[in-house]
Amino acid sequence: MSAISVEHVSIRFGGLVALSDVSFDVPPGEIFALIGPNGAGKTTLFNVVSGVYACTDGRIRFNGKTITGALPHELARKGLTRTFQNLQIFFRMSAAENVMVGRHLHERRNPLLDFLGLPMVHRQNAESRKLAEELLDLVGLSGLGDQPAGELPYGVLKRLEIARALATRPSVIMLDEPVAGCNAVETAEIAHVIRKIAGSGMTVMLVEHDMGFVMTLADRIHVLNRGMTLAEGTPSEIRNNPAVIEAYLGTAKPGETSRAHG
Amino acid sequence: MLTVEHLSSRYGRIEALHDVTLHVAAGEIIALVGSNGAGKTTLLKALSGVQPIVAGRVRFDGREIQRIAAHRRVRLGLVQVPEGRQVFGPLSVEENLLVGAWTRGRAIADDLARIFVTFPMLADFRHRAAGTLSGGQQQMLAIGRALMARPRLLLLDEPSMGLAPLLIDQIFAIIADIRSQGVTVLVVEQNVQAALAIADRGYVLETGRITLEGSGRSLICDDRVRQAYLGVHVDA
Amino acid sequence: MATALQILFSGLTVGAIYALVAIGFTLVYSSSEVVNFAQGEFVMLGGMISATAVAAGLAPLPAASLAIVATVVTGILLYGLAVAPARDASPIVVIIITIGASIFIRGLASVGMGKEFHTLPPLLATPTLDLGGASVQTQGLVVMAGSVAIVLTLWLFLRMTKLGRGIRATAANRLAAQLAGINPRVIVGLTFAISALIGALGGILITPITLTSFDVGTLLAVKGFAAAVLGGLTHPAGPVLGGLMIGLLEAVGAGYISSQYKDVFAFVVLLGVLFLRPQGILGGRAVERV
Amino acid sequence: MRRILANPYAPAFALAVVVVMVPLLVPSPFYLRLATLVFINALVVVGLNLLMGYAGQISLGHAAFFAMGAYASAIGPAHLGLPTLASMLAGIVLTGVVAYGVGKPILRFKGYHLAVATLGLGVIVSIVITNEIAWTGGPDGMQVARLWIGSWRVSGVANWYWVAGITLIVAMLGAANLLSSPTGRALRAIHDSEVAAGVLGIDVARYKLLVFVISAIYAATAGAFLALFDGHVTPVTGGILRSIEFVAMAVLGGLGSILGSVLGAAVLVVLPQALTSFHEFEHAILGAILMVLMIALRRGVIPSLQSWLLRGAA
Amino acid sequence: ARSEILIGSVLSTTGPASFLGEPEKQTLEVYAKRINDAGGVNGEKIRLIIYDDGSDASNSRTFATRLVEQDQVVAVVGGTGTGNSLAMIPVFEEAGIPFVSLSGGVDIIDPVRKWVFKPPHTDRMACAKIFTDLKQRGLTNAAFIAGQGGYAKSMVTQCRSVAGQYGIKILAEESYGPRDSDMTAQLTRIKALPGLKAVINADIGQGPAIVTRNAAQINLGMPLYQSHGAATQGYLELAGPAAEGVRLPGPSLLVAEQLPDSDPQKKVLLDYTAVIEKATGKPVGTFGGYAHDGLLLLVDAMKRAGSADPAKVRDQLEKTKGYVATVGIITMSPTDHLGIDLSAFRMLEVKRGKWAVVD
Ligand SMILES: Nc1ncnc2c1ncn2[C@@H]1O[C@H](COP(=O)(O)OP(=O)(O)OP(=O)(O)O)[C@@H](O)[C@H]1O
Ligand SMILES: Nc1ncnc2c1ncn2[C@@H]1O[C@H](COP(=O)(O)OP(=O)(O)OP(=O)(O)O)[C@@H](O)[C@H]1O
Ligand SMILES: [Mg+2]
Ligand SMILES: [Mg+2]
Repeated sequence: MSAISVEHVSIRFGGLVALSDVSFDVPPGEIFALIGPNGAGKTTLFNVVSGVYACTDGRIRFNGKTITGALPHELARKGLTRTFQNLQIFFRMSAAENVMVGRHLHERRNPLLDFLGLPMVHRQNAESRKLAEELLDLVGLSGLGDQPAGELPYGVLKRLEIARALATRPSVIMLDEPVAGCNAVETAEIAHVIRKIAGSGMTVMLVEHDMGFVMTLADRIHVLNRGMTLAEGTPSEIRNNPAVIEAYLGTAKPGETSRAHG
Repeated sequence: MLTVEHLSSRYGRIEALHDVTLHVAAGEIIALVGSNGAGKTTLLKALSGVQPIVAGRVRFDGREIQRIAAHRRVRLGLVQVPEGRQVFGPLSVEENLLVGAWTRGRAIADDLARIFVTFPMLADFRHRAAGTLSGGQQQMLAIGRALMARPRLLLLDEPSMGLAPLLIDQIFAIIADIRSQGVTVLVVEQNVQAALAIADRGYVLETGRITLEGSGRSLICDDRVRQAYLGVHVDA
Repeated sequence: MATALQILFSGLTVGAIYALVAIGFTLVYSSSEVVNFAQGEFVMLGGMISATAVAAGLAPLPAASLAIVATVVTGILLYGLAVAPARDASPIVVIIITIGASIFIRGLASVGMGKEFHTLPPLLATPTLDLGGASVQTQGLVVMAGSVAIVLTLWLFLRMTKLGRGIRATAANRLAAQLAGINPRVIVGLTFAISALIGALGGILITPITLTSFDVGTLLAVKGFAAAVLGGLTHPAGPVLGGLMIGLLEAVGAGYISSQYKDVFAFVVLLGVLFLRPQGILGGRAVERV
Repeated sequence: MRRILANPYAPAFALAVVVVMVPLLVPSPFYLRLATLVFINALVVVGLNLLMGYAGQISLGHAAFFAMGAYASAIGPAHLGLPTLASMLAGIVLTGVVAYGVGKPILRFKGYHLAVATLGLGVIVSIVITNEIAWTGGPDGMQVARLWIGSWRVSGVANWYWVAGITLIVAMLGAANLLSSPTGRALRAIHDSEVAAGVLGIDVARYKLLVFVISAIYAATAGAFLALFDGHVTPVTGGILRSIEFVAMAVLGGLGSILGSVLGAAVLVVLPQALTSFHEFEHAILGAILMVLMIALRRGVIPSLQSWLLRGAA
Repeated sequence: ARSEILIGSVLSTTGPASFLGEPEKQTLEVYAKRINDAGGVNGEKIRLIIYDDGSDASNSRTFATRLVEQDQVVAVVGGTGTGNSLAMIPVFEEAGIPFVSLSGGVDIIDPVRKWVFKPPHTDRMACAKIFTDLKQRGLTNAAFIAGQGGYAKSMVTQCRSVAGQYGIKILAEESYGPRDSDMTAQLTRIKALPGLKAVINADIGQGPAIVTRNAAQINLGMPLYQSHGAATQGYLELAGPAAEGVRLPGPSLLVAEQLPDSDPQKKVLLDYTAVIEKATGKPVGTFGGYAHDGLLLLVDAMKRAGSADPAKVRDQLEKTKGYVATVGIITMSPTDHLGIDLSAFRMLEVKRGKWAVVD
């Protein structure tokens, strides 16, 4: 059974058809990349799958169950979460607190007990905090836990979002341009993190324009163009697909101009 | 054209730039590289005037500008493409571009047409609200908007971020092109290889300090740069 | 039939008054995302200064001009001395500053011009007109015409002129506006001045109907604010539509349902409308993407 | 220094010290009455701050809840023959229920729309109070029976001083507890990004409703106290101006600062008393002070002072 | 002995009731000065401490406490709105301080409270006066249009409760909000009622003027009555020619000059008018008159008591007999802390822009 299946999904904004009849399946544990020119509809697809937008047509299934129209928090409860291309950081909180919010679903939360400030709440806070630090370590942000998130640079915030999403312990994580604004070294670090989480059985969907990154990481790639599917295949198939080269990659070989990779 | 001497800047208690000194000659392309949090954005913001500086001097065309308000620096020809695009969401694409030409007179129709030729996607969407554009489309708009001001020194903060590979090539081509039209460029890039390749000179910024400078070519070959920014493993 | 018509006119008259107050809100909002609660005091100053000047023997026209100039100066001072120094404060803080300003202005007005009610002569010589069996105050028609004219001018200004674009750009993203060479202080200060002008003009036009005193501003501001938000803060015609709707609903409520609960009726209906169009009746779709 | 400032319970302890000290330093019933009014207003503002400062949802209608608590305490004994204590508690619960019912639809609104919707709520409640004269006495208000808790007759300034003071301390402790808990983190997350909160599993609508109800309960409790303390209640209790005053207190003290809420209430309760000697200039000066304070301490008194102190300490 | 007699006052000089509170304050200040210039009371000067409650009853209570506890006044005159007075009463009762209220509500002196007195007409008296006039003119079907303030609501309630006694039927009670600027919708609705003979407007402030204008605008076609709340020069100016023919129950104060010389009040009224017009440049009105009466009643009682001792002053207040005030001639008793009757009101009509006595 597929972790995610997108079936004939379409969405319109006023007159603009942002997605038209897109279908694909993501098997569990796979790293599945979505690429395509700017404005192709990648983020929109993420928005539809994660419940931020409701699609005009089509159906989405998650582990076989239809989730079309479900709200983001319901999906999160089922094990699906994401990061954002336009950062959605909790700027008034520290980095660690951002990650702790990701633990929400796994915390015992009863407003009354919280109000009373029982010792168990404090114990749980300490535990969440510890887990948050571990996740910050994982994405390479050790020691930044107490920093107010509003004061962190852009690249750090991208990783913080990943740590925060991981804190929900998802079975599917969707990363929208996780290495935008990162140099080659930082990109490699993040690639390492993603490989690690995929290795633990998590399904990863990602959108990224860094072809070096995508080609080395993805198991399969789905290419969108103007809201429609252009191609799907393994990295080597995609790399050599003339339509993809024409619409997206350009003549230069990926990796050369876009980003150097050892 | 631009000289920066002993510049320091801070956010509250944290000093983000220490004693930064650099210069940009007219007609050059300068690349500024560094890791996340090195202070690249802070430096560009200090140059464009939206980030206060605590010490140091900034000279543009020989004139000290560190006390001049940000909006007046634009009139001098110092124009920044900010990090994170910062388009005017509710305004249409075309209006965004027109606002870019705020400091100029009426003869801007040609410039507008040129932007639309460079970025045909923007032409298609000229009447859409900029806030609804995709990330990459907004990035094009932000660059186009800055060009509308006819900069003499263009400060670019990660112009290739979020752009498709085809467009990244195009952006670097555009940078080379506008330089050939006499515009000086200071570009911050994480795409270090490409940036240094077109740059005349480059600076490396680490935790708020300039640690290295040199010609673009020499920096690409520098072991420290290769190891820290290009991810090339170098045996010591 | 005549009754319905009479109620319609009543609603339109009142609605036009709300609209006139509401327009001032949108302008400052459109440049700074701040709702200036001192807008009601601009309306008060327009009416009170004119009335006081007329009582002191000035002819109506010079009195009105004096009021307009004084109010615009107040608007500029409000921006320069209270809003601009708060620079990077969040909108809610600026709102509280404008509330402080409104208490301040009202306090000074009560000392300087007294606490009595005043009125002004209507603009036209015939105070009422018979229309289809109902009678309307000609001043009500003047107010309606005035608010439509102001809105049209404002709309053209914001959409069609470079300055108008600059105002909207500053509201959308102050930082980017600066980077485009716009001086946000001048822009926002300008909108304060223009909205003070609109407020004063409004105050002068409505005083023959509503009468005026030092404390008319508060409730007018509340109704005007509601009208502006319901109509759509981002659309220049929003306040007029919002104002007219509130006025009409109140009149229908008072004329047909219960005069005690007319405001409740108006509010409930309008909240219902908001549910259907959460961005305000005329407001554009919110453009907020992730 | 930093540790003290960062401790979430510091404000409640600070207040506890003040509550104990005031009667020793200024035993006059007038000052105690002022202090009691500060506590009562602060109770509303602490709740409002949870809603506005932490969850980022504005309300221009909290006086409506304040008035509901007040009038419930008055109407129960006067018209329904209920004991005062029972009707006060029933009133608080009822207000919570009303907040739940009203909040469910209107919390879908954001920003200024929410402001207008809550403003409408305030207008509606004050119109009902003004017009249902048979129940509420109309604009002139109604007498409120005394509160009996067992055989203790809670009346007079001295009693109410302690009741309001201790309740406020408890309310502040509760707020502090809430904030350093999953619930509090969820609220603060909603403030910064609803969509991010959503994809992390937070039921945004539910938490907004929760904090709305909590803040309404705070307000209703305070309203009941005011009515029982004064022995007389009028519709001004629920007016829009009162709602705006609460917001001003919260912003002045500092959104997102519990201690700020108390301070904001204190400033706006005490200042008018201090300004009476300016006679007719009283209001102009009040407005000027409000402006100057907000300009100088633009994040609110407490947060501004805090960052200033921290900077000094560093 | 103290060198000053401290008299406290809490008035609504801002907020919705400022229309009443402001003239009250001016009158108190002018008269305190006059009394002191004339040598004070029992050889001591009086000093007024006036607070503005912003028309909020909880504030009134705070200031009442302040007057008693901090300022230690010996007597209080004030309380603009009925709610404000009611909120303060327990403070003064408990402290044993005589309180002369300036509010209209009958609840203030009914039931009689030991320390509380009040000179103003009650609204019930105004109702009685209007209804008597209606009955005489044979206009027994009337409708109310009223504001939503305390004054208006209380008047309507009182009128409703006594209407039956005068054989008046109230066909409708319409209302309008505090700052409403057009009441034609309500008036149109009233006008359409079959058999309606008269409309009564109960309110203070700008409302009566607007109702009067709107009534003329839609050609109401039946007599319009205002309450004593509109008995001011300001009303005549704001309503303009539309006020022609409007009737209201007013104090003799407004028509002092038209009174026969034999009228016992005439001198007091003319004096008051002259003093206020000279000091403030503004015409006199009903509410300022209340403040005049309240302060002078207190002073009179102090003089008779020969002291400012609160208990003695209270006893003398209760013994006030035949005191000539602007509201009428006051005679208090242990069972009556109001002391005036219906004769204190006169039915006035607006004729050629001026008040004229009807009866
Ligand atoms: N809320 C919206 N309202 C209107 N148009 C929208 C909205 N969201 C997306 N669009 C439009 O849909 C199209 C697809 O946008 P999307 O953000 O999905 O692109 P993308 O593939 O993620 O591009 P990029 O690589 O530049 O991020 C664009 O043309 C965009 O303008
Ligand atoms: N608003 C802020 N408040 C406090 N500190 C800040 C703020 N913005 C940036 N900083 C700090 O200043 C330093 C430099 O940040 P800057 O954004 O200039 O880095 P950068 O080199 O542009 O990084 P990136 O590549 O991630 O964009 C960082 O340590 C960051 O934490
Ligand atoms: Mg995208
Ligand atoms: Mg940066």
